[in-house]
Amino acid sequence: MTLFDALDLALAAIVLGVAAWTIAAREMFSAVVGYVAYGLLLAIVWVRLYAPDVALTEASIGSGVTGVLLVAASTRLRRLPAPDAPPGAALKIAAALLSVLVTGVLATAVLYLPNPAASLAPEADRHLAATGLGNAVTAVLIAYRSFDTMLEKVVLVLAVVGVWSVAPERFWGGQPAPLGPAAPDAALVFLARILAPIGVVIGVQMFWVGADDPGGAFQGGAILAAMWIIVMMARLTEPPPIGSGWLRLALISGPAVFLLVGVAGPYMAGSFFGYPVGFAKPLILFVEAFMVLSIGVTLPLLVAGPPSREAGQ
Amino acid sequence: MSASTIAGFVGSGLVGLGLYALIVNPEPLKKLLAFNLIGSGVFLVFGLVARRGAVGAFLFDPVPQAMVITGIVVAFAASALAVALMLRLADESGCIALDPEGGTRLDDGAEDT
Amino acid sequence: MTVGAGLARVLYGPREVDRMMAVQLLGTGGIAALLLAASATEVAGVENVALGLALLSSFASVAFVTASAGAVKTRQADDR
Amino acid sequence: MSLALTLFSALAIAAGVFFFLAGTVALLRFPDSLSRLHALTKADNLGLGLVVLGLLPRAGSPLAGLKLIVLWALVQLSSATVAQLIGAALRRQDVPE
Repeated sequence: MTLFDALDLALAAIVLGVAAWTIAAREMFSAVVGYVAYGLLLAIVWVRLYAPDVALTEASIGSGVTGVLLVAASTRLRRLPAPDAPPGAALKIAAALLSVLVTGVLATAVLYLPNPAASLAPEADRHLAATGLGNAVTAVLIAYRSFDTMLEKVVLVLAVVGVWSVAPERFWGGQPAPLGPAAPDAALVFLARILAPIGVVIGVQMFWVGADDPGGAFQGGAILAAMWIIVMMARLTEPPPIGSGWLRLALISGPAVFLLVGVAGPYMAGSFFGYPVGFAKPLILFVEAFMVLSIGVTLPLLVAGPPSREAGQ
Repeated sequence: MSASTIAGFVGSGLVGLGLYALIVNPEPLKKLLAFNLIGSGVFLVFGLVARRGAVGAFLFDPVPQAMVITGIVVAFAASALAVALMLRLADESGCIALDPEGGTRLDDGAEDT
Repeated sequence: MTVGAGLARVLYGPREVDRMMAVQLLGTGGIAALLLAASATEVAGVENVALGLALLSSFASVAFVTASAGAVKTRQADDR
Repeated sequence: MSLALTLFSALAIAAGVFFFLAGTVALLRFPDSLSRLHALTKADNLGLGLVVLGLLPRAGSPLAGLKLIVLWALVQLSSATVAQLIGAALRRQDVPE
């Protein structure tokens, strides 16, 4: 057993421990704090799996933005009494047995995965030069499986529509509730003023290097989203009214541009969602740029929630 | 035992933990958290598959990794929708229980019409 | 070297009190562990991941503080 | 890389890790929240700073080194402000109760 094995085992134990503590925590607030810590640890696990792209996505969306969403929801629900219907001991035991069973089956499956493992890595690499990209994960996302990724962007837009449609009728077209306190701390305002511009630069850089290095549209967009959320928490700007035209345009720009390029594929490259040879990389970056924009707009809107007041109030 | 196998076991353990919490915990927000735990467990097993796809000079198989990235984003979208529904339900009923019979209500439960 | 990184992440602070501080420490500790592990195992491009982590861990801390401030205010409003 | 540089890098990293450890122990052992906060900021800034310093000679290119320094500066900024925010939150919580 080497040093790395010991560290990996320790990391695994901590991840499981933090996860267990998260679900055991009585207060929702502590549970969410535990969840964010868990997400940070998970990012390290992903790096150990040689998946820095996933590590970034997990840290930004899986832990950061989801954490903010949950903590905001828990503060809003705190006034209400907790449901007082703890499940009986029989149900607990049954649930525990079921969980142990599922875990056991999965762990066995992990041990008996086919050997040698199936892999598309050589296949993905063979065509990498044709896309002009250096990061195989980005190539899979935007080129090989571009249709999936486009539909996934549509799912994001649908989620925003779903969240908005939960609002009461009279607030339609209005503004979501503010994210921060009425009188934010001066230090918070300072941080938002300094951090947001730096964060925007880093987010854009992350999208740009995503062509060749770990990074990409999702990660860059998520960082832009986080920066917008910080600025809204410091009350330097308010969540926009959902009726505004530029907002809706930014929301759909990602999937729309993607779809347009895809539909233009038969004329440019001879196939639906095909990229012309030699011009693939600029086109991919063009599509990605709009994806960054629409992710950077979508995620904060999902966190801000449905409109709860009329516009301009 | 390699780092990736350990991650696979952690993934299966997380699915189990999340499943238990999902069934046992009555609060919807905690159910959502548990659901996210299950999700990340599944993603980790995917991560193991990606790492096992390392052949020759390649350190990982990019296809499962790309799927995990889209998966994380979709999971977030679903969570956001769930939170919105939960908050609206709480506004309407003054109660955060999913079961309409169970749970205590606030007396001044905000009637929102 | 990596032992140290491991220790830094193993000793994840107290769980009863001041969880926000624990997350902050875990954030910076995580960044350090990430950098060290990366230089030991040579995963490419980890500086980017660390940069993202640095931005986001501070982001999460800010969110917690803001939320807890809001919670205190509603509690005071309820008491009145 | 010369021997002196290697030695320097190892020393700096070891010192950084020591500060992290000290900070963690302090977070566990110190009696009240404000002194824990004090300990935390030391661990944050000195610990990460020394680790970054130690990794600088190992950075492959000047650009990678610059990124490390930017990273450290970013953590400096945000940890200082977050400490301020946590302190303010502590005071708010102490006053009413």
